[in-house]
Amino acid sequence: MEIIQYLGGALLIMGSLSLLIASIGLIRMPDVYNRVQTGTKASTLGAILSFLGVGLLSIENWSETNWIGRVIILIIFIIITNPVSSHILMRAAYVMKIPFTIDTKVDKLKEDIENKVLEEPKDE
Amino acid sequence: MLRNLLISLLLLSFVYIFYNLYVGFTPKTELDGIAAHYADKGAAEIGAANLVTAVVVTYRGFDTLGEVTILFLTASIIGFFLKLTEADENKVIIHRGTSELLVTSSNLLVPIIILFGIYVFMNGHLTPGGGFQGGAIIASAVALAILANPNMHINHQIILWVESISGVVFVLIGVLGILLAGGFLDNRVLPQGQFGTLLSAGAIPIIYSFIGLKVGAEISNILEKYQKSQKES
Amino acid sequence: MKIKNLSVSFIIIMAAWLLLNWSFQVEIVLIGLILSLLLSLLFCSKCQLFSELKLTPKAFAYTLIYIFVFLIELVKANIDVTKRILSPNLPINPGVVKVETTLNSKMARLILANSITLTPGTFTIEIHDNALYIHWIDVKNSDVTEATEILARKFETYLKEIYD
Amino acid sequence: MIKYLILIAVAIILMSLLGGLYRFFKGPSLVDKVVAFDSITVNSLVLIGVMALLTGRAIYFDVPIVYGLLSFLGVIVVARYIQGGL
Repeated sequence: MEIIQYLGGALLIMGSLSLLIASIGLIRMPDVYNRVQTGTKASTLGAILSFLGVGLLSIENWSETNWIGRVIILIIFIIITNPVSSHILMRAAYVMKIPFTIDTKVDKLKEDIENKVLEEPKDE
Repeated sequence: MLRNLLISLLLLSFVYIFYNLYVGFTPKTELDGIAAHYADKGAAEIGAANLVTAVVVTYRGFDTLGEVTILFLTASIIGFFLKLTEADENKVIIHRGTSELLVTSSNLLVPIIILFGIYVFMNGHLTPGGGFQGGAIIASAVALAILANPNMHINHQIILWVESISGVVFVLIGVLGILLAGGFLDNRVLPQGQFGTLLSAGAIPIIYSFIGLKVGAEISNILEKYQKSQKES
Repeated sequence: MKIKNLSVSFIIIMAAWLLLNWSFQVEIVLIGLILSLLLSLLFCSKCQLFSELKLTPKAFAYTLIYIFVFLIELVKANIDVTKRILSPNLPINPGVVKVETTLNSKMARLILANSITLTPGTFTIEIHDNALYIHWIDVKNSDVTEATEILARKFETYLKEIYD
Repeated sequence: MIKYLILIAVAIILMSLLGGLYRFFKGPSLVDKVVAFDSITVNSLVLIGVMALLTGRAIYFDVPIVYGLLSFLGVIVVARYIQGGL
């Protein structure tokens, strides 16, 4: 039981470090697209690890409560929703024509819109 | 200049008010009168683990009926003022195609979100939450479905039926309370059951479920009307 | 086909109910059965989500392998992004590349796009027919087939086995 | 010992909340602010989970589920708004 407790604590610390890295990335990255990248990726893993840690730490009062099921539901929910919401956000940023950083090498999406493979996304 | 001065004056007066509140604050150390009665005897009389639910549904159940009615009135008034005509029904929203990912994930998530809403209002007597919160969660599932597919057709009849039936059942259970137990909306029309399980606290889970369905249907109704008023051309 | 959609969604909703309650008392299981039946009839009578899902033991084994591969990629994603964020000169080389997928099932494409979003420095911006437009934090190759090989192949092979 | 680990984790999460707040106030475009808001939400979800652990009450775990759901909806609504639909 002791080992599980320490494992849970370690997972919690790792998760919170991931969250910290996500926010550092949020501060340092040069344009919106890279910020969304770092923000969602690290914060998704951070949330998953932290909730796993919380679930393991709560095994101590296992008998009286029902932690672990809700922890699993929460993790699955985060895995499904987080990428989708940031995808929608990134699409919105692209429609608003927020410029890429100057380091950006290729933009196939723009090329395809120019070549009429894809119709221009327009705002009404 | 004058504007900045006014803003800082406003902020200063806020600071003054909150400072006075903070200084004059004396914490209540003991409950008075009726609150003490609820806190001491509530769990034994009602059998609900969540005391707030006991107060909202039983002791002050009549108020809850009023709140639900007010929500119904709000939905009706919104419907009245949006002035939807028959022609609005067939209009189509022209919009940039929704992302395929959002459509798929909303198909996957909507039933699960509604299930969670049902879970919240069925466990209203055990956990934080209850009818109003569960109803709002159900309505948020409807909102997600509308966002994923703006031209979606919502079955108006189902919403109306759910709303009316749950309203009628809510009042009927209240009247049963007068006939079988102590008074209007008394929860002891059903056996109390074992403390802390899903089917306990008499009629509270049933009453709260119908409140939740009613609230969910009402807010969905508002959403549906807004969706129709969005349609252009 | 309809039966398959209904039963899979029934199982998913029932599993969610049991996980939320985390108890197997008779009344909870009974209420869960009724609720899942109602909800799956209400919402999945016309849905096409699981039409292409294979229900063979092989597909099940591949699902487990997929979850394993995905978790490894998720951890690798984080180590990679962490290195980039913490190094002083911020070594990024971003760009938008195009990837073509051969998957047809909507559900499989959702899983593919979400997996790509969560793995090393890649992010689905737009999905249109068979083309996924991906923002890549470190563009190694902007050619369509090469990029597909690098980014999508590792997930696609498993998803092909699970979804037809 | 475990208690200290949890407190350290809380301190780190609070620091990352500060990072999100910086981007929220600075962020040149609207999308930056929404991203920062999303990150703040995830941080507070974890904080609520840790709070539930510290107080030892499993019923608080319903709160992060609802909050996560609402933030998902909120981000989609804002994205739809800024791209001009709905």
